[in-house]
Amino acid sequence: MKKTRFLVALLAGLAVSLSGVVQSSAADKTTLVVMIRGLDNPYHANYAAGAKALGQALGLPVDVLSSEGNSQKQFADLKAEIAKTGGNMVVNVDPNEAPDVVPIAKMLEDAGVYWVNWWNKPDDVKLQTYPHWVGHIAFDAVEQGYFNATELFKTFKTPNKGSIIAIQGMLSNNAAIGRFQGLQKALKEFPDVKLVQWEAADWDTNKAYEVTKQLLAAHPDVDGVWSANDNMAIGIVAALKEAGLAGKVLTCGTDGIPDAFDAIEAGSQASTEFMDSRYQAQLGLTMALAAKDGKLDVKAISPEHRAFLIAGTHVTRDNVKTFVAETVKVMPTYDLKDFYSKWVAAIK
Amino acid sequence: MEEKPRERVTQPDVRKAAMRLIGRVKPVHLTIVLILVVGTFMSVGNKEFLSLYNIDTILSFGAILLIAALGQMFAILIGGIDLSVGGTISLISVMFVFLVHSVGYWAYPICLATGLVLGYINGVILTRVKIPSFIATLGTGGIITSLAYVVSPRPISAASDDYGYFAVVNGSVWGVSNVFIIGLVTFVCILAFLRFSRAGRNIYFVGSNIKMAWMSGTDIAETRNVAFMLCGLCAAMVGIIISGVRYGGDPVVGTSYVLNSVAAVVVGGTALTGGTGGVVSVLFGTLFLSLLDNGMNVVGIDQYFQQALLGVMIILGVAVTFDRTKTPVIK
Amino acid sequence: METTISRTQTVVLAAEGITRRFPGVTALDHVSLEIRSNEILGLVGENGAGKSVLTKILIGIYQADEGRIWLNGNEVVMNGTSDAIQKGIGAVFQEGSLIPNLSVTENLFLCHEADFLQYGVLSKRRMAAEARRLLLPMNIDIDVDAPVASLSAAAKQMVEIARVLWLSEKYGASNPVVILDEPTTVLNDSERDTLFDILNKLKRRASIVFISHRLQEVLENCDRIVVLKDGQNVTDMPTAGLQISEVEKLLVGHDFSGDRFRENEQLAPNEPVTLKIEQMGKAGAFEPVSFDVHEGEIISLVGLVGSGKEELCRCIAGLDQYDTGSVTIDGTRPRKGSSRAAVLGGIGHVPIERREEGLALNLSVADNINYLVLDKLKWAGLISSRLEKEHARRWVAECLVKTPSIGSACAGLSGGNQQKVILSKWLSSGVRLLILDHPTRGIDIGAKDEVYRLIRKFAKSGIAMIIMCDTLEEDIGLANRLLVMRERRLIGEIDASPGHKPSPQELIKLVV
Amino acid sequence: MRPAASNTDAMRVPKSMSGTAVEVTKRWLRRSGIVAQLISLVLVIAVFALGTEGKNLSGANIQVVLSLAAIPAILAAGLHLTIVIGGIDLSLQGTVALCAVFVGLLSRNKFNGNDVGLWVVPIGIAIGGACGLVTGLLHTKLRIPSFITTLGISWVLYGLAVYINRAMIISLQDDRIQTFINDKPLGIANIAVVALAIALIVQFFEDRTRTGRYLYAVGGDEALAKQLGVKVDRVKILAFAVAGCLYGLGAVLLVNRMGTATSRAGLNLLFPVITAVAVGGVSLTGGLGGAKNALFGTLILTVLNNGMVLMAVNPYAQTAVNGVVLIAAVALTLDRKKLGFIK
Repeated sequence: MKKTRFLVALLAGLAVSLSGVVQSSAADKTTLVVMIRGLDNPYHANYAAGAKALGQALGLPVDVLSSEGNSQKQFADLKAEIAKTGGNMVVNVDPNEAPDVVPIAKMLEDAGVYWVNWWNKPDDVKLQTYPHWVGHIAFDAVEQGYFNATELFKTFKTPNKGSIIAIQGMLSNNAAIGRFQGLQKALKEFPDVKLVQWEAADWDTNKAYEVTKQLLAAHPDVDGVWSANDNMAIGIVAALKEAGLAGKVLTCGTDGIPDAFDAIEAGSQASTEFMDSRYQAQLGLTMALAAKDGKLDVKAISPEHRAFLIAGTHVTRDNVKTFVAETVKVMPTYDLKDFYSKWVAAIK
Repeated sequence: MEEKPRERVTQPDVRKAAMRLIGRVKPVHLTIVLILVVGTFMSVGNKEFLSLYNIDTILSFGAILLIAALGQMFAILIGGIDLSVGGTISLISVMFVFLVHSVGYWAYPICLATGLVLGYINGVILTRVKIPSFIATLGTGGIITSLAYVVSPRPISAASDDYGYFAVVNGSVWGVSNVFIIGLVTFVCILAFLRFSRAGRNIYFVGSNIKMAWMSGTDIAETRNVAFMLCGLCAAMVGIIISGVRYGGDPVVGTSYVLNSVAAVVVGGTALTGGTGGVVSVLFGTLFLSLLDNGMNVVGIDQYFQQALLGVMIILGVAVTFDRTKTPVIK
Repeated sequence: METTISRTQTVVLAAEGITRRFPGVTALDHVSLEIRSNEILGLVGENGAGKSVLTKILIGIYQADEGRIWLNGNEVVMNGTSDAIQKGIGAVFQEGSLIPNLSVTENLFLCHEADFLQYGVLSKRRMAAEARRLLLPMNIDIDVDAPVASLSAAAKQMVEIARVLWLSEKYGASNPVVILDEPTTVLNDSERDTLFDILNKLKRRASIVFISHRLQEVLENCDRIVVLKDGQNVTDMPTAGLQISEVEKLLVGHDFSGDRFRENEQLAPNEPVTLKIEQMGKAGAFEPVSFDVHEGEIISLVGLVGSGKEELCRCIAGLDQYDTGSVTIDGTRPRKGSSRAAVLGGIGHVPIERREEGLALNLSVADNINYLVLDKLKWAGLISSRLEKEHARRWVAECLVKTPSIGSACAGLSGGNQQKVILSKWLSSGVRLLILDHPTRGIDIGAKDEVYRLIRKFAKSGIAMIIMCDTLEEDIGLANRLLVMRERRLIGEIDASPGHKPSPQELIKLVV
Repeated sequence: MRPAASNTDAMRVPKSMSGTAVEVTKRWLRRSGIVAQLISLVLVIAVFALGTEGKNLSGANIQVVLSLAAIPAILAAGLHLTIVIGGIDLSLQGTVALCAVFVGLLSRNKFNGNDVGLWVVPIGIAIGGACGLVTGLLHTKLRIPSFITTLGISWVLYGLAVYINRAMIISLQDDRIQTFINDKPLGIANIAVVALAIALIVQFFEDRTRTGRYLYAVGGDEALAKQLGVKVDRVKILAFAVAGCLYGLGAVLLVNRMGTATSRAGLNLLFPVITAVAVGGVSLTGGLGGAKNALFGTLILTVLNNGMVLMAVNPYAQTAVNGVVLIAAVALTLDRKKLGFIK
């Protein structure tokens, strides 16, 4: 009996509080939203920095959402954001994994929110089905793997001749797969370079360190260690240093985190490709904002410009100093008038 | 000499009266109070928190956690724990996408059956090999996760031709999303199972006093196997729903559900020692976590701070709702 | 009962007017006890007479509701075991107080390691040496570094005695008091002899309170005997020249009233045999036995702890495996060693450990009562709340269970009402044979009478019963037949039909 | 009075004292509780020696295994304490993350002017210890089960670490500790020596100090220990605090080994460490197994994973192998007869 009474009281309380709800009064200013995968690495943190800078310039509020690698949280947080702003927002998403894109697309379509997507997208999902999906953009991962591999091969005692080991990212990740394809393309081009063994280190510095250490014990005479990103390169450099190979055997990376630039300068890393997530955030948000303000007619964009690859910046020992001073340390003013200034290819 | 005994008698009486009053308050009531407090705070912070859109969001995402937590509840009710739900969810989520492509609607029963089998294996390791469930499921969790990678080492997306099969999960009836309905139906079924069936009652008795249940002729091994099978079944449902919502599977998607499901069960006031608590407690525990998760975003609490706050709220929640009278030694 | 106190002996510990009540029961009612220096005092009484409670009060686990304790002439309050031991009083309980995963040495010195510390480090060597020194007079071969879990029951007891002595020695008690709670039940004959050797030696520097059921050994080894009955003092006298029969008379009491056990309700059993035991035996537990239990018959198994009667009952109930012979219930033979098969065959078991084995304490009275009959309370294949409530209410009324509501948790009920819940559970399930293991243990007089009434009532309805009781008079009063077990053998069968009841004195001679 | 037939008996030396050296060794081995682990370790090494054609026994590889096992061994030496008292500690990831971030920010780095030099070691340990202390206090004083207390605490600490860290990769510019870690004055890397020393110290603490023995008393029978006068709460808090200290040390070493600090430092360490502790034979019910077991468990798993890398086993099958080994190891070593109903 008591329980029943309690539940009735509870329901009544809920009903009262529900009746007090005022229907969504939309925020008057458009909120700029970036959804990223985590807050604990510089690449993603730069997304936030870029978005905040843009928000300041335009006088618009910025919200940074982080999924912590959890797809359900990603959806839930985005929905919460839609609720919060009443749908008056534009979104720049770095989806957790490719399959997350469809529900996000549906959710934002229903809410009438213009948005831009980065990196991951199921192949057979067409943007044309979703009028509010302004663009899908990615860096060219195959090219990244290829470029870094060729730079690494150059550093061998006999350039382009020798053996390497490779440390992959998370096997389940598109960027990791693309970069590894790039490596294989390079290996085909330079038949004198042998890949003796590869392991996956899940983008994790510590794991890369451990795996490299073990591989170096098995193959002490390699000429280079190919790495799929800079985070792992840090671990690889530490392992090489321990083996007394720092500066003799080099590694490479992608992303362009500060430590990678230091390593390139110090001569323990051959190259990296800088992907400016500040630019990513600003480009995506500006495109979505333009669509929302009617300045960009989404329907009129050609398919090649709805889904496309852009180029990153190659960083090697030759340009690292100036690049860091001019681009990394200061927030550059990006050319946001032409959305397609870095366009290299369409995504099929 | 005269006074002493009286002191000794009266003091416990006052305490007893107080205890009786406290005794009437069940853990679940305290959880509800917590929910009301958090809900009020959130809706003051942003009135959109109680908009229909957001309530639908909370309910449909809460429903997924609810199903996972209900499964975990079975393992906890019999005094064990299931750390393999993450692996099962991941495996089913990738399996389901493949199966839908090749066998259509048959994917649903096959996946659910797989969940049952995986749960049964956990049960057998506990009851026949006699390894504590914590270790057993930690081990099988690793093995099942590997299986998920064998099925697909990377997230896979369903072909758009197959989208029709996902409507079971993704559609809505009169504006109420199917996920929420599935959650509700599961909730009711499990409520009914525990309330109206012999096997359901056995789970409580085995959790409450396994020796007594055994001496009363209960098939202990069968009861525990059933509990783990239902846990596996719920995990399989979560896997299917996640695949459905995302139109694709992912071999790591389940990881976050392992500890979250335990947290949802415990915050509802269920002790890890087993035999207490039930579906209603789990419902409110899940609601509490879902409200927090959603509310912190709606109110706009700094993303950098949300994780820490969630941890604080879990400890607070358990501190308030945990029924210490039933467990003299707290481990 | 005044006795002369020899001049060399002084009173070490005295308890005066100790009263202790538990919900529904007065366990001790103005009990007094004197322990003198250099003596072995036998404390005797049947189960539930209050020996254990008195012991626990003396060492501070319980506090008395009334009464005072004097130590060497000064009034003291015992605040827990560690306080008591510092005052020189320690007890060794049957259930033991050694931590199983720690070694003998560690258990001996637990919480009192200061002597063996050197710069904060324990000297294992010195600890082991000291442990060996302490155990040497105990005359047993124990590896002091072995974990206690690996020791025999006898060895564990020795370790505990050694610990109590060492501690009292350490705290400077000139004449420590060691209370031994039924130490001999777990010992074999030679171990028992050794124990008494040691106790007799110990007497030179300590007082020993020896609690036992076995009058023979009490009379042989104790200097003085105190008999408790139903929480009251009965006697206090020297053992010299005392005959067992005198003590037996004291033990079973004078107020032996004929109809305490509702004997006038006892009926002759029906002809059909409900339970047939044929040559059932279990190595190390009991020799092969055979007997029948008829419909509506109450059989009482009589014997000391260790006589094999508990094991026999466990085997019948399917809780243990037996080696030879068979159990037949109503013509069928349940698979042996399966409690499930036994229950399905119609064998019920009311355990002695109510809270640990009999009830799901955090579940409600209704849940517990209905547990075995849930399948019958279904409507359209589902357990019906209405039928459940009806059934529980009916049985709560039938068995006079006093509970705030049928939805209250069993943990909150008194022992008597908990027992009635367990009885309701079995009786409502259509059980054919009910094994009652000390059904009135720890419950008050009123509840006892209720339990007797239920037993009679259901015997009348044709349920066969095997009982083991706290007191012989209870055994005699309730049973149609008594089966006496001694040293793992069934040694006799005594008719106890109304009008032919044997006297407890006759019976106790067979038992001990 | 019985005749004192036992006078001569009393003088005889107990059997347990006698015996040849072989018997003594046998007894010691049996009691040490690591025989099964020793055998498993040898077995795993042997299997991979066959599988990798002896590559895993090369000097270089042994060096690698030892130095890789070091940090997990230190963490396991901490975590197993909380299991010995019958609880569990899930706060490892959070504590390591927070300590790592503090260590990074307090060492000489690019982001701020801090430089506490080698003081970073005690400071890191102290921060870890403080986290453990809070955990222990919450667990004992608020009477919340350790499972959920430490889970909540882990989220709080990890959240704080992320909050403070703000996604920086803090590069250390002081490589004294790093150099020390990798130096091999004793033939093996110092980090392995440190881990061995820690394991020995913790084992010594468990065996030879009062508090150490109380840990086992609490794990064996908490209620009884309390009754006998053990200050149970204090012992439990201490276990969590010491565990925290060791996580702190682990974080210091993790950060310095890599030369960079981030809040990701403790990622994916918790369950492998629990697995190692369980494989080593520390019973999750409490009261059994010590630091040496944790050490052996870690070694077995490290050798196992190293062997699989050398054999180029599919990385994702490695999780499965760990799972199988966990179940098999516990199935073989757990004495289930004594436990009654297993939960």
